[in-house]
Amino acid sequence: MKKLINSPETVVKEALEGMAAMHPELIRVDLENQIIVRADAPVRGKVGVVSGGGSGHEPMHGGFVGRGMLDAACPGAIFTSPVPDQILAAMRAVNGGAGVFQIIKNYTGDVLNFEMAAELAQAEGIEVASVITNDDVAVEDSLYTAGRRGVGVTVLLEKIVGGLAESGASLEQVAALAKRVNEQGRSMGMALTSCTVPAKGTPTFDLGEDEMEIGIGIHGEPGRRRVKLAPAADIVEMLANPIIEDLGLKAGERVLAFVNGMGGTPLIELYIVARELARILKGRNITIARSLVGSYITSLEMAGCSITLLRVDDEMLRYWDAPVLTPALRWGI
Amino acid sequence: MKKLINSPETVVKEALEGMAAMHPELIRVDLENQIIVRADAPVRGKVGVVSGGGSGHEPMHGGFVGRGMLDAACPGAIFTSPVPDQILAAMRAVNGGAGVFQIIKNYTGDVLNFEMAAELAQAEGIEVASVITNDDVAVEDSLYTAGRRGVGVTVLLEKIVGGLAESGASLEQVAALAKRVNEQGRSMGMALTSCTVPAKGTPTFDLGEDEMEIGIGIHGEPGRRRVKLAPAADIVEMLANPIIEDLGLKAGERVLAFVNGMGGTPLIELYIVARELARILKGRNITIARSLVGSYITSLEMAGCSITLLRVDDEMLRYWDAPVLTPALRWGI
Amino acid sequence: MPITTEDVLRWITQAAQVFHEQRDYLTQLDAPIGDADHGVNMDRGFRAVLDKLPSLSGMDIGSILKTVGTTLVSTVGGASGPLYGTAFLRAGMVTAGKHELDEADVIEMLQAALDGIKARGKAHTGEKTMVDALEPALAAARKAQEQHESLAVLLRRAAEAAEEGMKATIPMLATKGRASYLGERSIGHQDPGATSSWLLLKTLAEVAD
Amino acid sequence: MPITTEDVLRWITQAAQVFHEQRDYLTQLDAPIGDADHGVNMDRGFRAVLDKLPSLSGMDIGSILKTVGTTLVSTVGGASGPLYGTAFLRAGMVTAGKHELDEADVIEMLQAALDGIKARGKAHTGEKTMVDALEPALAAARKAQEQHESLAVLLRRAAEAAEEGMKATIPMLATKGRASYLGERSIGHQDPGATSSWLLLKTLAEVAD
Ligand SMILES: Nc1ncnc2c1ncn2[C@@H]1O[C@H](COP(=O)(O)OP(=O)(O)O)[C@@H](O)[C@H]1O
Ligand SMILES: Nc1ncnc2c1ncn2[C@@H]1O[C@H](COP(=O)(O)OP(=O)(O)O)[C@@H](O)[C@H]1O
Ligand SMILES: [Mg+2]
Ligand SMILES: [Mg+2]
Ligand SMILES: [Mg+2]
Ligand SMILES: [Mg+2]
Repeated sequence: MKKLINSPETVVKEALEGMAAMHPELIRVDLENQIIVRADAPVRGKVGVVSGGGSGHEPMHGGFVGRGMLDAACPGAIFTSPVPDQILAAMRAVNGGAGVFQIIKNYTGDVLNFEMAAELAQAEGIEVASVITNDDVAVEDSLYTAGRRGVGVTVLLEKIVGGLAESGASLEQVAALAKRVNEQGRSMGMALTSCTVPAKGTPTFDLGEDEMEIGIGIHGEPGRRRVKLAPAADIVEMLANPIIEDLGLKAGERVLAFVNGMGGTPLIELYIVARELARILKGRNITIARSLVGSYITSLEMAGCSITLLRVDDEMLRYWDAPVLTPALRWGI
Repeated sequence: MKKLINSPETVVKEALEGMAAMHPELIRVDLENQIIVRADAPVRGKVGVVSGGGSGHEPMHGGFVGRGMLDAACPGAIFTSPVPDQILAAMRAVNGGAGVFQIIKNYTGDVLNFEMAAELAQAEGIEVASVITNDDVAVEDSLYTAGRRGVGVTVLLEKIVGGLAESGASLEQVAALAKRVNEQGRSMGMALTSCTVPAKGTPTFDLGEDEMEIGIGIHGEPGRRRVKLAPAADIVEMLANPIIEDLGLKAGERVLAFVNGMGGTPLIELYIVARELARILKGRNITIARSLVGSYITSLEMAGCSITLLRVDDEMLRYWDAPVLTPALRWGI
Repeated sequence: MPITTEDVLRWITQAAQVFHEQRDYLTQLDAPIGDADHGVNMDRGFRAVLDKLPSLSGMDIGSILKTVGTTLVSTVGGASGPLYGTAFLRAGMVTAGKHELDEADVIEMLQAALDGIKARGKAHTGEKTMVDALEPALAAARKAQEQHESLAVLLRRAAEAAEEGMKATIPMLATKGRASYLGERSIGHQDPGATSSWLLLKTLAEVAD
Repeated sequence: MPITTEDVLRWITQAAQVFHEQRDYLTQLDAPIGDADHGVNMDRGFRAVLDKLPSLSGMDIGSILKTVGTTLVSTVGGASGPLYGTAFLRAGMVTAGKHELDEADVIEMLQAALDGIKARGKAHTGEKTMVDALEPALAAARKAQEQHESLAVLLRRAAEAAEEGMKATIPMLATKGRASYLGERSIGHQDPGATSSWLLLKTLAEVAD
């Protein structure tokens, strides 16, 4: 295992210390509770937006804490959901009296722990609402699975909903927009290589020099199928077409196109993926209204990419464009 | 070789097409000349700032084209300097009548090609000035080398000097600030793995599971020495101390701290590097006035990092903080 | 012989030991059909439980199990944290105030734990989860009780049934938890959670022996 | 026999062929002490030269060499693009208007090319660059001329000297170009640019044979 770390046990804590040292003007890190909170939290009268999940997906979620996006993030151990105590501490820290909104990715662990935290917060009189993102079309959304996983849409949703919350919207309004964003977004990912969980020390799965996994999750979970390595053009077809079909995207519609790197894939490759995506969308007469290209929801050092398409309306665009000031996404301020 | 590409020959061209498709509001891509130009170029009366070099370092330089930073970038083939024709085309495209400023990294190929382009531009009546960045302390700056390489400082310099040029400064003022930034910055990098040049198809060098290279360049050049893999704390000592000594940084001084990923290293590891850097600087009573953490000057999919420290003054900070609107760096607009 | 407070403390202590030893094994099981952390999660949780041990002396069995539950909830995370946490919390509720557990108490405790997991996880038998180890274990325990077996035998039977249930997860198609994302590819792998459940029951049986 | 326009065109064509065949070899040489692209660079440049070939027919030698020079400058990039580009441009200047080259012309051409490279690259012998192949080649050519050898022999001697010069770069410490960053670690590797220079001269000698 080749990583820039000191020891597998201290990865999350030390990365948090690094964030605290580099972004003191944007965020506060509470090491005791292992949470990241925006520097000026709680903001009185504002809905507090909280997200979290296992670590190893950086910059998600900690990198999205700050004005116009998240009020707090609770990072768990690598690929392991945070515990209710952490989440509750985050909810308390950002409760400005207008309630707290939880953004949860649909994994059994995340759902259960946020659920327990919500019960505890409500018992303390904090109003709580939540969204469970489930945009991964690689997973059948049926009775026979835990439901689709939450992946790339989470990033877009955090930005858009964070923008709305910053504008002073109510918990109800925030929840309504979050629901809509989640419904209108779909994703799919693939891996060229496995990642290595530090505590395990060896790759989660082995891939041959000429193989790739299609439909992987963001925790090093293997995908739905293993196929021969293919040109970027073909890979993007494999990812984009199921998304477009599942969303029922029609000619003339507008999307936010998000090309995401899994952590070990450099930007130059992501722009080749973006080229193929643009070609496919153009062929179907779907307009790219906004775009995001980069490694924003990662799986440690996994090489690979994911694509997310979000069917956007004017309200979503307004809050996507709204100013944001976080370690990882920043504009307008 | 596992990469998200279609063919080794088309990597650069297709990545440029991807950039054009994703950022039409920020940049224009001239595929014929293989250059990236800001959408509103040439800006009348403004010094045109041009940079470039081999591809494979993304987002540098193309990702830095836009308001407040570069007016144009000329990407060469992977790790190969652009040719004079390209550079000349870029200079023509951004010449707003106030002259063109070239930001060149100190590599024989870059220097020679930019030099030839400058000669051609001057023959056309375009006023030209330039800076050659040479901040890599891994290389001895002596008569017995081609001089220190230009690395991380280039990114910071492009932002700061781009900000000054945007404010309407003269070519002379731009050149003066560029010279100062280059003098006040030093870098050093290391690799955990080699990168693979697409046209070659195999790694440039081989490293054992327990080895790393210290003092690597950004073109997959091996470093000054190969040593046993070490904890992040020790690695950062190996990188930061030579920088601090070479710069002669004293207690009470202020720096811009830049922790850079080489392309295949995820953000969570960079924040651990950042933690160690902050610790070392704190121990020497050096203040981190600003920071940048992320993969901004890369070497394809190489895993590893580099550290850059820039001794900042108020003017540098003013133009670092100035608004910027490019695909890769964006704030204040 | 009933199970005493000391037995429960020994159980917890030895379980922590077992999860520490089996950390890599459980994590390996979680790699092909999960995210390669189950052993790490259980080890982290039970080490935290060990740290609480000094504060548990003098407590009744219910309080001990409740403390184990809250500790697991607070330190494990993932799916198994809330699930095992709830199991121990519920087990602690039905054993509140007790310093000894007889056959009926133990069965009531196992039933409460299983109900807690099923309620939290909305899980049923046959979905390739810890339920597939615990449900047959409980059935075997009930059968042993009907046959008037000793508590030691009852717990041995339960552990054996858990082991069989665990092995029976191998050919199952997962429909709950992370393994369900794999669809058909989840077949042929043993569920890590069923394995940790078996380890817990096996350790309890050894302590009662 | 003098070198004719046709010989020059054959030289260029065969050099393009050689660089295409030796693309991986030259790139491999560039890996340990450079950035693994020299073969790719030369191949790209000479393929572009090949594309220009039809437009060269009927031109004098000087014009042909100048076109090769500008084409290399425009397509190779890196250090070798401006260096070889300048070499061919300068060679073209001293052969302007000529349709045949005798011994003296060839030596003048080689001298101009070498001077161009040295001026552009600020390089001297012993720095582990293409100069280390070209400088001895020129010396050998001059010596052959003094010995009144034929042009074919003169060029063969030049190519042989270039090969020796190329091999002599192996133990050298690089002080120019990318290899100089490696310091002591540059020792023990053959310089890719010296190798491509040898290939160019070898091909010319073959054509003149
Ligand atoms: N809904 C559920 N009900 C019961 N058990 C479950 C459920 N989901 C997952 N499990 C169990 O949890 C185990 C995985 O635990 P662990 O790896 O610690 O958590 P995570 O899946 O969050 O990484 C699975 O092997 C399975 O036995
Ligand atoms: N200053 C110089 N003078 C002469 N030749 C040089 C100089 N710098 C580099 N070279 C030659 O260029 C060769 C490298 O060419 P190439 O790999 O194509 O360019 P780059 O180094 O830019 O990748 C070296 O092997 C060396 O022979
Ligand atoms: Mg997990
Ligand atoms: Mg090169
Ligand atoms: Mg797991
Ligand atoms: Mg080279």
